Amino acid sequence: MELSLLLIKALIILAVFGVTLLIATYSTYAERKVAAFIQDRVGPNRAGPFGLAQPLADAVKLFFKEEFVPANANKFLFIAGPSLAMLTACMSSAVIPFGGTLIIGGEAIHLQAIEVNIGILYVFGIVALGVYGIMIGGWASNNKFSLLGAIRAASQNISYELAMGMSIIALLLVTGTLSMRDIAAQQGEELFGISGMNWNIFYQPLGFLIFIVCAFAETNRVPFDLPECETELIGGYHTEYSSMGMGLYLFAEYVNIFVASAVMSTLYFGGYNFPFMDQLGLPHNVVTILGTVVLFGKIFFFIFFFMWVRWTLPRFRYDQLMNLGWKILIPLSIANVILTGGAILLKQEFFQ
Amino acid sequence: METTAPAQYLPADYLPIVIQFAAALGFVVFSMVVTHLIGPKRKSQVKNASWECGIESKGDARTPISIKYFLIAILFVLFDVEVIFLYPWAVNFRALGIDGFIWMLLFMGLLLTGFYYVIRKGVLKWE
Amino acid sequence: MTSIILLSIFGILNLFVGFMKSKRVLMPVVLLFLAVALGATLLDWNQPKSYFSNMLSTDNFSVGFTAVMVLSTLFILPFSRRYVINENANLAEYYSLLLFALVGGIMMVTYENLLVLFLGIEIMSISMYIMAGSDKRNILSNEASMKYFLMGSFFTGIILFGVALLYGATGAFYLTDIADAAIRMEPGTAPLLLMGLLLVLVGITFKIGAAPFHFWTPDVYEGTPTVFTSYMSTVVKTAGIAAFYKLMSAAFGGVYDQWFPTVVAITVLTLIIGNIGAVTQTSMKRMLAYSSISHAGYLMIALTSFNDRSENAILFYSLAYGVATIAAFGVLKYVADERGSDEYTSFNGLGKTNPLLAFAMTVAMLSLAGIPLTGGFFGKLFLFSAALEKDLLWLIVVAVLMSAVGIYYYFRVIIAMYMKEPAGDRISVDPLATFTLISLVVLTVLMGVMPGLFSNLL
Amino acid sequence: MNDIPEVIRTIPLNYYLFFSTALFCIGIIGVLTRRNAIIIFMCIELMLNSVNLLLTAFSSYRSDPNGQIFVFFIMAVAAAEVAVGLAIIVMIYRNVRSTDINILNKLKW
Amino acid sequence: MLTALLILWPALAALLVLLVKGQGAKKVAFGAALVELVLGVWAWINFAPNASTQFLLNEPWIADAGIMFKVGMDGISLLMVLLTVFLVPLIILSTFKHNYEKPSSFYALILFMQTGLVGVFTALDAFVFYFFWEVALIPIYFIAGMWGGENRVRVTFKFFIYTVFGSLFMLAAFVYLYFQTPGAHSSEEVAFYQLILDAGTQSWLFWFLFIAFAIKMPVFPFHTWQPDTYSEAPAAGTMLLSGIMLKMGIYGVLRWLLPVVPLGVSQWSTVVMVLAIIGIIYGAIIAIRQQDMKRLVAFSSVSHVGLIAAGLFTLNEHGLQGAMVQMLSHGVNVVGMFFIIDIIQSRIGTREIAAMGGITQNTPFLSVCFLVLLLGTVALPLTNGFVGEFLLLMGVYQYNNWMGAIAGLTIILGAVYMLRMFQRVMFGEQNDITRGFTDLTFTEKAVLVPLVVMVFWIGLHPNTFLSLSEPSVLKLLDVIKR
Repeated sequence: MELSLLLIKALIILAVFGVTLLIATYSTYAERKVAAFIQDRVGPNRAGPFGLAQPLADAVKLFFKEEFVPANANKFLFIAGPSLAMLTACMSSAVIPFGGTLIIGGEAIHLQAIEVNIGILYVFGIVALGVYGIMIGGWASNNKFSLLGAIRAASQNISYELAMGMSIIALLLVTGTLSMRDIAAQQGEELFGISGMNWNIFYQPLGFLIFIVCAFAETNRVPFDLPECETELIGGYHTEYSSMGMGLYLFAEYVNIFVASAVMSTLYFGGYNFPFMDQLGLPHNVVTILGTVVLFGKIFFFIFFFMWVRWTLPRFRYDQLMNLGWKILIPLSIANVILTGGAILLKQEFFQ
Repeated sequence: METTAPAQYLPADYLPIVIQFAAALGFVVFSMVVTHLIGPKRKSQVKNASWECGIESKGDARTPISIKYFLIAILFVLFDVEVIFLYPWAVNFRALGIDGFIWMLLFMGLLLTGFYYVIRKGVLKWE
Repeated sequence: MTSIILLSIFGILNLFVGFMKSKRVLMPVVLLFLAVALGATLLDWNQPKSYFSNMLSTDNFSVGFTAVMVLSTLFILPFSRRYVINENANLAEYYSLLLFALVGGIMMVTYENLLVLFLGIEIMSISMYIMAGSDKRNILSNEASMKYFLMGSFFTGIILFGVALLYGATGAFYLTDIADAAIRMEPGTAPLLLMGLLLVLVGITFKIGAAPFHFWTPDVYEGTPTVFTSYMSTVVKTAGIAAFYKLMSAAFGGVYDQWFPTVVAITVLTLIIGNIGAVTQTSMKRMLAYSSISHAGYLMIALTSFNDRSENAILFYSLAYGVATIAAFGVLKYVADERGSDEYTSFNGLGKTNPLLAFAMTVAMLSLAGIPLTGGFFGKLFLFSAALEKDLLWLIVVAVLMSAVGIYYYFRVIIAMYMKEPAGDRISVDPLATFTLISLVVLTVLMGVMPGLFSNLL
Repeated sequence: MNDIPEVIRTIPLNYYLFFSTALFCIGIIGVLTRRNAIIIFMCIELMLNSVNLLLTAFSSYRSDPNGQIFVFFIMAVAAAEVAVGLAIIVMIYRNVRSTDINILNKLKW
Repeated sequence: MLTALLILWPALAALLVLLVKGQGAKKVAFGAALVELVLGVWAWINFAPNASTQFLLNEPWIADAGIMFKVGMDGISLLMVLLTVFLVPLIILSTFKHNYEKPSSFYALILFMQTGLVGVFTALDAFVFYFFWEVALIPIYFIAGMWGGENRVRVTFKFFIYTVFGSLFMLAAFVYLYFQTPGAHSSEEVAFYQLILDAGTQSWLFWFLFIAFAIKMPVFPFHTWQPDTYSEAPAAGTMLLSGIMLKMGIYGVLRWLLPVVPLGVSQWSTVVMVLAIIGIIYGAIIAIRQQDMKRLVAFSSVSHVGLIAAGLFTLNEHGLQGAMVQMLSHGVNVVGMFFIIDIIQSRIGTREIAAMGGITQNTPFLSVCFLVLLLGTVALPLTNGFVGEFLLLMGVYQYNNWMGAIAGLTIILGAVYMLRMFQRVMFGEQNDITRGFTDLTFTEKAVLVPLVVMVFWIGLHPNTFLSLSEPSVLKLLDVIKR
């Protein structure tokens, strides 16, 4: 790879990274605003216009707080925990295609930081690592609540990962590739004569449902936030954390929400494709930029959806959570795989 | 299947991942170091005790926990690996055709049998 | 092949049978399963076939060893009756594991591809790890399980590395392809090949409990609940040695000269360590463990001689050894359960209190010691004749000397049973176990009187 | 996809061989010297993974998928082994509150 | 068929006896042994006095390996079988006064052993021979081990290890020989006889085979198990061991050593002769010093067997025929002696020579029988011992004058220890222990009378038996000298 290409890549990566952080930062703000909206309050409005500088204020506050390590905690792991959580959260956004190609000077540039042929697996692998951050942090605190929270987080994450993987498999049956870019591109094809409408959600509604439930569980969001449920476990795995340790955990959660939203948009909701995209007769680059805008629209919707659910639904009980994961989602996802496979074969046999 | 991805991946194609990693690591280290440097440090014994409902904490937190969690972990390991077998199958699904589907049905049948067994055995019963 | 599928299905079925209220149905059901599997196995007799693009093939060799293993399991089961009475035990699971282990064992004798061998070894071993620890509250059982597991997976790793090297050297996992490449022995790949062979050899040596990788055997055998110990020392060993023989003959028969010195060294070492080790034991169970090491040594004599007699000799010996060992462990189980110890002393006076148990044990010991009228004698005779045909006279001298040592420790039990005052009251034995013991004795004597029935099956 | 082996072949086979042998030896040494069951267990996994690596390398160099299929099976079996192994370790831990194998000396070697 | 019947009947009878509860077992066993005796006599009557092998049975046993279950009888075999079938009922009868624990096992084992013994004497295939060789061993091990004296465990175990150890070498030799046979291998006697092996091979084969037989006989220095075992075993066991089982070794040499490895024999016969003669003298001298009657007879047995062994290796007709007769005589005499010792022990509870005296005064019948058997043992003319020893000594003398002369000492030494024992035990003052000594009961007479009759029969008309074995012995010599 030439250096220039690498530089461009690096730029895109940094851009994506920056965007990720930015969105995550403002998600905290959005969360509070949404909560306020739903509860018919005003929400943050003092720092800056409409309280827009609130996230910055929060960040500064966290930076200046005392960094605190409990006496009988394992010091190294205690610090490693939140770091790892953040690290893994930040790693996964790179493979998501944020747009099609920009043609600049005859050179096609993909609006995607990294293209790997196993994109989904990459995301999956990195997300699965996220649980280590929580587990390590909770264990290192040497606090019973933290430990319980950590263990809950771990078993919850692994339980829902199975169903998630299975729903992805059903999707793979449809797409036949593991590359995010390919999947996104496929959805740009025509469906019923409308270009850019070949979204996977039409083929995989059940799969999507499973996926989104699992995504909630993986990000430890309400109604699956048992690892940190205040009423039972004080703060769960981050009970002992203060300052930036705490900050990173919270931050990682929002980054994960962003990534999950992006993945869902890309896999099921057409990614950067939008209806009639090829039929409007616009120049290629414009379509691409429009696509990117549309994609972010989808992502913001999902982020909003996450918050909406948070302030609407109550929390599960632990046995309910596990039952849902193991006894409902997994059989359902297997059924989904079989149905999908059968349908595809039927179509192949009789309609082609 | 038409593919837009390059037909050939060089090891260097994975280099951006390293860049991404470096960026993420840089961010994490930066924030941790900065907060360490600028935050105040005042230690005391009471403050350093672990916080459990505000009363004095008893004993060590490194106690054995319910066996259920281990069972879940072990089940996960098994099922996850079995799921991994499905990935290549899923990707090559169309090429394998009916035969592949039937074989995989058999595989999933076994998987489900095991799953059913686990449920009947009460492994997933949370009291 | 049919038996692999049948047993797998039966194993799974059995798990669900276990959900029934009464545990008493389990044993008859499993016995039925095994009988069906045995029938299915024997149907393949003289009908060589291969399956899954030649990865598995059934021929008389595999059918013979499969039958021996299924039969052994059939004989072992009745001794697990005590678990049936204990309603808390996870009986169905243990039975299923036995069946699964059997599947692994069968794969180990039907393989034509190293992948299947590996899978067979692992299916069998993993089941055995669990069974070793099946007495959950007993620290000895835990320890046995742990040791077996750590050592077992360690040596699995070694086998795998060997397989990988073989693959690197030959580009194949099929025995036939490896055999071709081994005969060519290209200078470029020869070191890889030989290294791979050595590593696989080391691994399998461990699995059959031969020296110098025998050290786990006594501990694991002692800690494991007796029923499963007898399974380990019969079925697992049979599968191991058959797989070993198949590997050496089908894949490396052409390079006999290369591996002969190693194998013969292992054989001699195993014979010596097994027999000498057994002499110093005071626990019957440990003695049987060492004896199983020594029998691995005897079986390997057939491997070192490697001629047309070897297969039959191994089969016959496996059967004779298996039958006798099961009887010995069966009696040991009753005695140890009743008298609370598996030392020799707990056998004292058994001849007076329980003539049948004592008699079965006597026949078993005679057979293991290789005294005529029992199957063990002809087993040894066939093994030795195979070796003598290859002019391995010195090996036979060692083996004969070691057999004489063997008599010493086998007879200690007999002496304790008949020539000491009783150490306890009469032990009650349920009818099924009695019947099994009688069958075992009859079979042993039958093999000892009319060996022609079994000696030329392959 | 056929071209992947060529790319991999830019690194000589011996490197893979040496590397996985080194990993394998590290694993062996770990098994032999460490006293904590879990660490021993991890060393065993390291050994298995070095085998996987080696098989994959050979497989790529020979353009023969069989080696990689073998890897698949090793992974699956290793998972089963992990499950059983962890269960055993947990079982022991609950009985003796330790995973140090030196505690396990009730049976003489 | 008759041979098979002879072999199988005791085994079947043993199973039958096992089913009998209580002391009734001894009667059933005795009946069975009598049936066997009738069978034996029947064989004798139908036997054609020539060198051929008769009553042949040849069935495939391990068919694929060319191993046949081949049994049959020539003169030598017949004699040994006759000895067996004659002695076993007497031995069973001799135990009637004892009430052993678990009688059914005891008598079943005796009958079972008879199967082994008859099998050994009739086997015409090496593996069949080995098979029965060990079959005969197991019952006697249990008889001695379970019903024996104080030290029985250690002693019988030593005995067992010794014999098995030896026989394993024999087995190895047989297997080796088996592979030397041409074509599809065979382990038949005839096939072995036809083998031409070089001297070096025969040399080690000789020792492999000889050790097994020598331990069984036993020849000095392989005898160390013998006195202990004899004295610890129950009376019946001792009689079986000394009366019949010991002959297995001699028979083995005759049948499976001399003709099979003649070169080896010629190479080593001097050494063996020397050993045998050392045994003669050694046994006799030790016997003189014994205080225990049973041990005394045991050592005398070493001495006598030494002479027989020496006779065997002379490889001339006198030696071999002498050995044949002496086997019979020794069987009869030693069983009688041990029985008398058993009677004495059961009456007064000791075997110490020093503790006895004056038994004759109450027991005319016993004294007479004892004396006759004793004289037979010391080879007085007109008794059976004389015929055998005379022929043997003649044979040894032919082989080597000096050896003959030394071996001749056996008669003198034998007379010394035997007569001394008789004198101390039977004559002299009665003491407290021997005062109440009663004479023989009916069953005891029933045992001793046939023995006494045999002593005279062989002594007066040895040809009855010599003529049976003569053709076979001559034929054997031909084979050896081929």
